[in-house]
Amino acid sequence: MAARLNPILAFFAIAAALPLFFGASGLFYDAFQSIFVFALVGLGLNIITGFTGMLNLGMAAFMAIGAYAFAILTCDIYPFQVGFWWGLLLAGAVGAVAGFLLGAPTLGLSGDYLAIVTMGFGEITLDVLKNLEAITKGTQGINPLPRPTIGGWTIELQDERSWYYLLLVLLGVAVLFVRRLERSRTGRAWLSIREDALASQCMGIPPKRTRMIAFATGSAVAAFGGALFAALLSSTGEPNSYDFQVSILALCIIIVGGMGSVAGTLVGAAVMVGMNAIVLVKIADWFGAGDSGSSSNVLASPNNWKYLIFGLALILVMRLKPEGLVPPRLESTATGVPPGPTVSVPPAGGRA
Amino acid sequence: MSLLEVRDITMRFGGLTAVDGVSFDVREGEIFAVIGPNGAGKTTLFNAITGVYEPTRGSVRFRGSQVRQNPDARLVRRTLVVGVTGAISTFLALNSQEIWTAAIGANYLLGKPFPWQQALADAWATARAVPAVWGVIPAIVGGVIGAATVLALWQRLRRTPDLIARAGLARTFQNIRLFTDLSLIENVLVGMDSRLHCGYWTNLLRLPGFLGESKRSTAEAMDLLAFVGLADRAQSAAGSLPYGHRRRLEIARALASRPTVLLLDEPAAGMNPSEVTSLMQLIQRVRDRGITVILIEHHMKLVMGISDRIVVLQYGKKIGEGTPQEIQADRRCIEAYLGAEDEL
Amino acid sequence: MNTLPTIVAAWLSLVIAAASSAQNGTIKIVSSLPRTGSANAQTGTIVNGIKMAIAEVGGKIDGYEIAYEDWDDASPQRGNWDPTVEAQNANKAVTDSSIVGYIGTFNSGAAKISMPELNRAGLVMISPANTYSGLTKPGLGEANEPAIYRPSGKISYFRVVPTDDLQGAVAAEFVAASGAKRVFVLHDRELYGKGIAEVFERRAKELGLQVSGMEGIDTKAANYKSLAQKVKFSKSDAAFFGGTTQTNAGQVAKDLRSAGFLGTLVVPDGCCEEAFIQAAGANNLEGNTFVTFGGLPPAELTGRGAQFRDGYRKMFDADPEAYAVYGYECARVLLDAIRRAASKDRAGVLQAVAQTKDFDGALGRWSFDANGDTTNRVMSINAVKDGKFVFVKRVGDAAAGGAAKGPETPSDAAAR
Amino acid sequence: MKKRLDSMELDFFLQQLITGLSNGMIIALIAIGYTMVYGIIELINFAHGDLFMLGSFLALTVLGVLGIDAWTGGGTWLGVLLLLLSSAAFCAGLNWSIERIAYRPLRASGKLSLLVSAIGASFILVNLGLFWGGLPLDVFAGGVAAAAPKDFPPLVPNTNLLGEDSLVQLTPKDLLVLGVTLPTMLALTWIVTRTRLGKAMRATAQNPVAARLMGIDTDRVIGATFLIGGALGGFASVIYALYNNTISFQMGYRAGMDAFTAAVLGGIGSMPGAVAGALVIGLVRAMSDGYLETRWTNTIVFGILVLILIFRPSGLLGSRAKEKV
Repeated sequence: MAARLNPILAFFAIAAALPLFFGASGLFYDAFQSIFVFALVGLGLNIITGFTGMLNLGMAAFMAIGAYAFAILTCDIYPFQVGFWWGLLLAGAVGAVAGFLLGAPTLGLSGDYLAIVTMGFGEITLDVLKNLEAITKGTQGINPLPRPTIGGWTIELQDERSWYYLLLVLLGVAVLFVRRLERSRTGRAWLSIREDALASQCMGIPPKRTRMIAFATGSAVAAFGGALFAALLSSTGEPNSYDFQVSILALCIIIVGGMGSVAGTLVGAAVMVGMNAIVLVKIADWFGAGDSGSSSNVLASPNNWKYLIFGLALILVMRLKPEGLVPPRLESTATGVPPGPTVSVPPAGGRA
Repeated sequence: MSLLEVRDITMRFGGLTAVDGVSFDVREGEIFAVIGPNGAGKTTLFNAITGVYEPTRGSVRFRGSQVRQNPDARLVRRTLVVGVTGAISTFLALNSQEIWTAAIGANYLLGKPFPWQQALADAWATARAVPAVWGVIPAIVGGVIGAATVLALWQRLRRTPDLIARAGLARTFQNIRLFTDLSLIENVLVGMDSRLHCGYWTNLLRLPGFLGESKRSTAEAMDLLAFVGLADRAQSAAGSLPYGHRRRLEIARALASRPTVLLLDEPAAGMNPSEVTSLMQLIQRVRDRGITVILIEHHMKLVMGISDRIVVLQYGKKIGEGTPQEIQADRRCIEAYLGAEDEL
Repeated sequence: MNTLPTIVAAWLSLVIAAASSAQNGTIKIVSSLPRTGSANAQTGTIVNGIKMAIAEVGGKIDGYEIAYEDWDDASPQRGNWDPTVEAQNANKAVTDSSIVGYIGTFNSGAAKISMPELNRAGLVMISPANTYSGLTKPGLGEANEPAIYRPSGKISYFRVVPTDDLQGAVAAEFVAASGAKRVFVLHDRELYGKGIAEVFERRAKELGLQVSGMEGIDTKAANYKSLAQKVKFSKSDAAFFGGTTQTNAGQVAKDLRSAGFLGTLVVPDGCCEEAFIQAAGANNLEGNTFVTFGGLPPAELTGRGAQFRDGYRKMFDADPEAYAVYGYECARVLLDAIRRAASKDRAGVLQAVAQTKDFDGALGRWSFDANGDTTNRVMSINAVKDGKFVFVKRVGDAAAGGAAKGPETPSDAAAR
Repeated sequence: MKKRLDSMELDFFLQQLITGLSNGMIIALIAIGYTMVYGIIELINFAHGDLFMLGSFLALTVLGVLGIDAWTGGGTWLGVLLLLLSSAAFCAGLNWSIERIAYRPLRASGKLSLLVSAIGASFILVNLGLFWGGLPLDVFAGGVAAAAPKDFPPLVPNTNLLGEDSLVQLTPKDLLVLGVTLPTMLALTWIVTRTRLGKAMRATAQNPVAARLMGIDTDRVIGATFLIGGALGGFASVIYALYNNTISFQMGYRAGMDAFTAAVLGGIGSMPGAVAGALVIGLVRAMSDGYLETRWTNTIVFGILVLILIFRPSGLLGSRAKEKV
């Protein structure tokens, strides 16, 4: 077990040390703040898809629900104004309830049917957020959102180092909780459903209830991430900030990182979000420097290459590391058990 | 009284009748075998007993009662609750904007304390003023859909493998279904799940009781692995086990729930003679723990060697039942079986 | 097991590269516009306008090198502006002390995110395209707007475009004057389109028009044939679409026409670009489709504006799009302020921008008012003829909501 | 007066019916591409919608280069045929190549890495569409505004076949949609049920290992599936372009999503199911646009999807595959 904890500890140790080296760079903080937020969303999706094996294409919806719940509960244009910490907590709770409501009737569906339902839920959430203008302010977004206060000390938005560590700590708490669940009876039940739903059911594990708990937990974590996303911007942005592309990004994070691996999710978030926040920006800067001529040629602008680079990167990572960058269950190879002789299972002859 | 009464089980898949009116009784503490040529419907019968399939006709009684959720007060209550929730939420979904505007939009002024009572009163007044088209009718539709959903789901879930497993019937599978990415000990712990008590919050917050239970359960799982002779590889992934050992792990996993009845589906398939011998000993040791064993097997030496009673199936029908000696003397059974062996 | 360190090392090197410092002796201005995705067509012309303004001063003011960076606030995952990226851009701008001016944003929603950040840093922000009234005008948006965008208490955000509350009203007045009785209002459910459509609807009702329906469209739909039929069957004789080319205005116009809707169609300045004609098909717009625009179209510009038009043609070998002039104007007003500023730092430039008065711009002679809005209220109504925008008339010289004098009817306009 | 109102309401209903069916049939053509690929390798082919988008760009390019919009009379129909064939060939080839390059090497490594690869391919295709829009051709408005939607010349007239006075419109466009979709589907049904290839496809879908043991070259069969699915996408792209007269590099997203939803609604893997699902979606969209509010249409479509799946967990025409235990 110790072998598994290492990459996670390493991630946090490195992340905690990084500001010592790059403390002056705003870009550094921006990139990593998004990385932490999306790591949270990825963590939630990892519970649902990575642990329990339910393909969820609507993670952004839960992020949106978290962000809007947080905004409505804390923004001073509404009467609730529960404050930053209660807002975060309640946003997570609202996310769990939403996950539960969506899950209750649909978690009996098999794989890709569930995927399409979650995708539809993502679309519905966007539409509802846009259409219920009286409540959500439609496409305006809700702002400003409060800053966190710790014992009378308020972390202002521009105090990036404090935000960095705040997010890191919150991510750490989330990782701790997720790991605890993963390595308990609850998590074993999730994994067993992913491995073989029928066998798990025949072992007395109620599939629907187990899935529902996983779904609600994952949704809560993602909603928590969404609330932090909004808090970081001090605005919910517009509903379109949580569209299908965000769900896809979350999915790419966990698959590129390594399905079902908490460490993988963290690394996946760093790679996928970092690619956007650092690599693509840098590429645009490098190629864009000194360009003052005509830009009517579509190929001339580096920005027009971003989709291509992003897509190629995804395909390449999958070609080189199809199991993800940090595949789960390192200890099974680490303990040096040689893979058993491959016995071909005799083809099941008819209905014997 | 017999432990398990199988009565008139029939399974049809489209036009094909895989099991046709099979009945038998299994007594407590015996080793009971189901044999028959390939395609005779043995595994289908197992699936019908363990709830994987819903039998087209017939019943399975365990300790005198059917393992299934019957329509009861809880179902009625749940249907009502979901129906009413559906009705209310449909109503709110359609009218949320107006109610919100009346209660909060109109009453809240930036920076002033919020008059909660006034807001509630306004919300109630607005809700009552909603015209029937947007209020009553959608609410009825929402309620009906909610209730129908509960009933539809209940229909699908009332006789599920997990209910039957929790009642005390554990099984293994013909084509071994282990959790290959989990370690051996975790596989066994999953089997033990129904006997563990630590809930979600206990696990999340490491509340008192967590450590004790996890220690106890791990120790017990190790004992079980030792019982089937796999204790030395407890931490390796189940997927890395050689074939013969997988059967043993599957049996350990099934035993972990401390079942009353253990159903083994072709446990000796693909084993060499010495493995079969040790499997026979294992099965007998399981029975000696007081567990009733039902097994499907082609391996005649094993079946005849350890079974107390045997049922023979052919083309989905029962063609014989009795002790090994009786079956070995029954011409019909021998013909059916030898004929099938020829086909192989 | 060494995957993680490798990755971390790779990122570290990138982050080091990212933390590059600015050169001395240069003044930097940046623009933050969505450059990835569908808004690219419009933002491209804005960037051209900015580049042109800088080229006109020779890239130098008072011996200071003017450096310009074209930042993208969109991301490929989103294909549109991305709040995280906009926040990053704002932060990046704040931390780089050589940056004295921030041109942006394109989307009003994005402005909401960067405005408070930049305001706190005292960095001047000039938008070529934000039209949401709440950003500057008290009383038109939420109760806490615009104060929340000005945490420092000072005004640091300016815009060279007239706000929605002016343009929507002008469009309604035009429809009323055309003799229409029933009008169907459509919008794209975005901040800009919906805002302008709401103003249109309010003004149209005031003017005695019957609003036969108001609907928000799904901007990603393949077509609007069903909706267009609904408009046709509603017996409306005019329609207004609040939206932009990117939010599918072309398809809306096309489907309205192919459904057999023959009334007047009016769209706002988000559609005032060649791409709209391209998307809708010139035939579908011929005669009875009108585009309102805040300012005069390039062809009607005189003086400074005419110079801009000719210069743009020379530099980019293409006719300027309507939006190009806003980008140009933003950059010019900023450069002018840099020239006038006593100290070439943020505070000096901010002060100089705020003092802009009677600026001789490509859009006319105008000033920034106390809110940071342009005093320029000249608007034009344009029609489409032979696949080109043709100027119909100039409106809105009077104050907001005031009736334009002697509006022409569309049939007059068509007769031109 | 009352009577007249009724007839107008009927007209309106008929009109929405026609619009809904036409839209539904276009979705159906795309949906079959999804369902075929899914049926055979269990991959949600995210790139399919964008492949379809590129097909329409090719059609517009061919149209521009050959000047087809200037052809008259029978030439128009020849032009349409030419576009259909060229787009189909192009999409089929492209789909096949994508399978070769991005999917085949990953087939052994699990569904989800395939899925990410498909997402990556989708991003690349979107970018190619953006570049393509910048071609300096007249049909692309000289390629100045690459990202802007492009007008697709109305080769098929919009005249009302029911007479100019009729409120209900039935145009040659609607007939074109029907005239292409129906034969295509019949041909496809024939291929799948009657030919050797079709049988091999069904066998591979059922059990790839067994199919390989039986001597079926599964790689070739999968390749053929991508070819056929791509060709259908190509047909769909031309029909879509001729019906809507606008194409844009981002249109693949919604088209793909609608089609995928249709495939699932009908029971993924089932071709008649995909068609049924697509028609349901087309009709629900039209009716919701017509009688309710457009802004709620998506919500209604997905709400109905969820409801149908609760009561029929494997879609309208899907069969619940019994798991082999």
